[in-house]
Amino acid sequence: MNDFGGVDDLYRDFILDHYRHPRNAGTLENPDATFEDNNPLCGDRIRMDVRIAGDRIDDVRFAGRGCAISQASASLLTEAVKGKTVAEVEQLSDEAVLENLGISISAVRLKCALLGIKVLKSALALKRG
Amino acid sequence: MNDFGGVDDLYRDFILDHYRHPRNAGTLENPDATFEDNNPLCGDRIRMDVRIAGDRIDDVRFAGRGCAISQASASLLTEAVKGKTVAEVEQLSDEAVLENLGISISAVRLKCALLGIKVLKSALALKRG
Amino acid sequence: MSARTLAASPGLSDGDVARIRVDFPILLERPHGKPLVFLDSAASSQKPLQVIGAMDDYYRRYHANIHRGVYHISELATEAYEEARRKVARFIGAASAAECIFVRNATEGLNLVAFAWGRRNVRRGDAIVVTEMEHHSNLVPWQVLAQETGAALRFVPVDDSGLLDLTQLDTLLDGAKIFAFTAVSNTLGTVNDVALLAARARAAGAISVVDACQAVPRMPVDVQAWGCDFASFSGHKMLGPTGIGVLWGRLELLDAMPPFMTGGGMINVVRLQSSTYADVPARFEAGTPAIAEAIGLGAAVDYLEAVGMDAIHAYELALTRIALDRLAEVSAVKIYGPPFEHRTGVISMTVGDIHAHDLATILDSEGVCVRAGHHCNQPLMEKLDVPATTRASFYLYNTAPEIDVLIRGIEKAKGIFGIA
Amino acid sequence: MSARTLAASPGLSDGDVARIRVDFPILLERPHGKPLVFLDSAASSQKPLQVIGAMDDYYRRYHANIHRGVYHISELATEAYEEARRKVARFIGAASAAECIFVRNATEGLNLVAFAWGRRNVRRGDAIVVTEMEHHSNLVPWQVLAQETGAALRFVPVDDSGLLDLTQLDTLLDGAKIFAFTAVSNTLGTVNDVALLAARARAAGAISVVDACQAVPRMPVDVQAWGCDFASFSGHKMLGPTGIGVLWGRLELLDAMPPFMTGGGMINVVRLQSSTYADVPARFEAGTPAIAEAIGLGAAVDYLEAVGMDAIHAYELALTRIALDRLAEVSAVKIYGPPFEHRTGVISMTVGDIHAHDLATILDSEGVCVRAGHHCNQPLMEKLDVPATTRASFYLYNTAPEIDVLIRGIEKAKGIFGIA
Ligand SMILES: Cc1ncc(COP(=O)(O)O)c(C=O)c1O
Ligand SMILES: Cc1ncc(COP(=O)(O)O)c(C=O)c1O
Repeated sequence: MNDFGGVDDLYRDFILDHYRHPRNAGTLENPDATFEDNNPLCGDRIRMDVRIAGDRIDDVRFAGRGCAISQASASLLTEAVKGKTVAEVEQLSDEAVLENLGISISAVRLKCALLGIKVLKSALALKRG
Repeated sequence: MNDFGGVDDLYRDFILDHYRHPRNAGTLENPDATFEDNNPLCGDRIRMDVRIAGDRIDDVRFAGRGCAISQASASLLTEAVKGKTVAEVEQLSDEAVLENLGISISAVRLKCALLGIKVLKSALALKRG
Repeated sequence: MSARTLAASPGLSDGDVARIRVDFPILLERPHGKPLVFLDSAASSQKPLQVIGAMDDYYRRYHANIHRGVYHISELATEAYEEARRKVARFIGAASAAECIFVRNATEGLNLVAFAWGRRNVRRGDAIVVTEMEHHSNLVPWQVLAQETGAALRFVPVDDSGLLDLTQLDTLLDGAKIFAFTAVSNTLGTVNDVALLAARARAAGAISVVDACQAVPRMPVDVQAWGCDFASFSGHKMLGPTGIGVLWGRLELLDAMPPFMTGGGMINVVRLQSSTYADVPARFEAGTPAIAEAIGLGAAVDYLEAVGMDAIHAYELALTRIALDRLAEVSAVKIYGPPFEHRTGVISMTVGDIHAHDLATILDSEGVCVRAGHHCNQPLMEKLDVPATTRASFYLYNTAPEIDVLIRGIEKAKGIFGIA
Repeated sequence: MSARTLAASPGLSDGDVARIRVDFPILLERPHGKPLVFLDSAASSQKPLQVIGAMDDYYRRYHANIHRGVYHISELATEAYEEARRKVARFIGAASAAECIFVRNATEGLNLVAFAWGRRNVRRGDAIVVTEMEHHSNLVPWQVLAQETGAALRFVPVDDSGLLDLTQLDTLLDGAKIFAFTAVSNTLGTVNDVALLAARARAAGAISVVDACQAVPRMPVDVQAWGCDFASFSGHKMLGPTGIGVLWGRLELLDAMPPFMTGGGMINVVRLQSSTYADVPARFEAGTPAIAEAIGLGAAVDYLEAVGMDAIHAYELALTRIALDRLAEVSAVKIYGPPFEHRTGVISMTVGDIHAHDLATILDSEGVCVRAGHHCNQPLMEKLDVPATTRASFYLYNTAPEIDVLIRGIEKAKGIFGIA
């Protein structure tokens, strides 16, 4: 069980910045894919709207509420996936998302950090299914 | 929690004698009161048939199977109650029954030793009720 | 200052608490290199050596399955298990030990009532009444019962101050079979008037089911004085082990109830096609029970009684008073719940726009353990319109200086999030 | 002689067992001044220091409620609880940890299947098939389910040698939804062919529910190799603590099942009138779980794996062989159950007309702990036409010389009762 690197390492400026000023916040009208989910144990909630052009993610917006980790992680994720192919996003590993997040997350906060990608993948799966 | 006085004290000759040769064994035809019960945890089973004359126990028979303690205790009990008034038997305390039994019983075997009186009282209660 | 307030309070002296703390080995832990400040006893309390030792002793000296064993250690185990039941019964003022059924936790106790009493007595058209401040464990079982039976589920509202709004209670109770409510809110700290609510239930012809989970650990409880029909609580919140709880019920109700779970230990005669069942309480304890845990709970009751429930309650109120006063001075802190005179030692708060999880994580870095989230109280959180709160709760081993550590942690979080 | 037999056997050496015994502090007890000879592990096993210590450590260093806590010790507790689940899953060959649900005991696991799968899938006109050798815990829940649904309850008979009579099995399984059977009889020691029975159930379109209570402690178990659908067992029989057991189920079945008990920890979204539920396994673990007990069970699994289940099984068979051979030489002893090759380390007997309780009491006076009674197996006892038997059972800490003490105790009882 790893201890994490202290709260200063966790609440870095860019995390707080993404929390306070989320990128790609909001919703899309008539999205090609959409999904909303929550983290039942803490109440974090995220909705992702996706517009797809060809096989690529043309636009993505998220709305939600929750802790700095979940919201900043979702915000960073939307930046990272725009322009990627749907297949690429579907194959995005949890590790890659955490690496993109750039801070070390304790086990107990993992669900917060990974809620965004979980919702995004669910949206894409629902569209295909 | 009292330890008991060793098995030699428990399995005294008269106990084994009552076990092997139970007094008042059998059943009564058209008893005035009858009841059967068992000790679910060990499977001891006793039935008591009672004939009542006036307010007195005129005759009592028991049938059953189980350990030496339960059967000997029932046998000794039938001897003790014959001729007693119904009210006297109804008021017989557990302590009095154990005293009549004349051996020291560990907590775990109490239910065995007291099954006979329990069944007898149930029979009388049912009759009155 | 804190010390003065405490000394002036009834309950426990600083010396008492210092002696109590020695019994709790976990208080020597240093998470993240900081002294452990455990302010989450409402979720689960810590355990004194006496409780840990009682279970240890059982496993080392006389563990055996109970009730069916003829040999010495089994007899000791049976006697210790039943002695624990008697201790619990005395502790809560039950009329007899048979009224106390050992379950895994309060949740199981409430489910037991919903299954064994509810399925038999509730019909379409009946009503089940609960309150808006119920823990999920005293809400979801009634939702399921209502759905299965076609009964209506009605709610006693919570007002803005965090108190039950009883103005419509008689209307709500009209036609009700069950009124289930908590003695103490685990989120707001609100103390309800159980005796009054139970009396109103009875007057309306409903049974009263009390979630006593937050009450039994922190105040003297007498179920007969309450006048309720069932009360359920967990061992792990009252210095006892995990894996054990108690459902208390009035004997005539329990006697008339069919079993919930079935199997070994709860039967009388078993034939291939059908069986008859044992008397209360065995009827409701199918399978090998949590023997060590019952013994541990008995030791916890001994501990609480030795300290004294009046003293524990008074001390907890004293800490609550201090904490409320101190927190009132911290800007951006918002406290939820009723005025002090309706409270016990549970304080829910938010700090600016810092999410509860972030606050709890930052407090953790200072060694402070608090709960963050919805506290199994989602509908209440919706009503309060917060996604989550941070909750601090106090118990007999907490101290006024620990409240200072909490406040410093809150200030640190405000610093990180740039809140003035 | 015993020692020679043992040395020739596979499994554990005398030295291994001597080292194992050091881990079990209770073996130093002297009831009635005699060394403890514990021959009742089939009812509940003793616990090694490693298991007691793991729980002790939890309470002393990192007790906290799990899953909802953000702080360090809660994280440690959550991780230890889930690690225990992974250990158990690996130990029984589950496809994933999510397939293992923590319950109080095997009895609760079986009730869970009867409530959550049974109430949803069994209808009037269906059949439920069990065997005549079931423990009450794998019989009464099915009686209740049959009564509530109007399904028929059918029995696979036990033949005179104590084996299942499978000649009519296909007829019995015709129209069956559930086939529930034990892997090992707790009364006769009979080892059933679980893989065969599960395959027959599947072929008939029924799910198979295995009472694995006596199997998991004493032989290597692989639920996927068994090919069954559910398996339930108790921690306290496999060196683990009381208050914990495991229901294993195939994920697709568990996924499709509604919850059994409801409340905190098993929900997703709770609104006032209705709720959605969490994924497996949380859906089936309402309320604060038996955290310390799960951790203790994990430590028990570690212990069993370190010794090796193959070795434990072989050693137990070796002791059984010795005991059967020795008891065959004692006049008036009657052994119940099948020939050695169908057995494991459980021996039921009667001695002349000495009632089982009297025999057990006399053995107890010699320090020997055996079980006496119906072993939660009343219908089987009716069939055997004995009110009760005396049962000796062996485990990894027993020794051949202890069998000698048992035999001497039996001779003493015969002396008291005047049996030649
Ligand atoms: C075969 C069998 N099934 C079920 C049980 C019930 O186990 P528990 O009492 O731990 O639920 C037992 C143990 O008594 C058993 O031996
Ligand atoms: C008020 C209240 N009710 C019920 C519960 C459920 O208790 P447990 O999880 O021990 O069953 C809790 C504790 O979480 C509680 O605080």
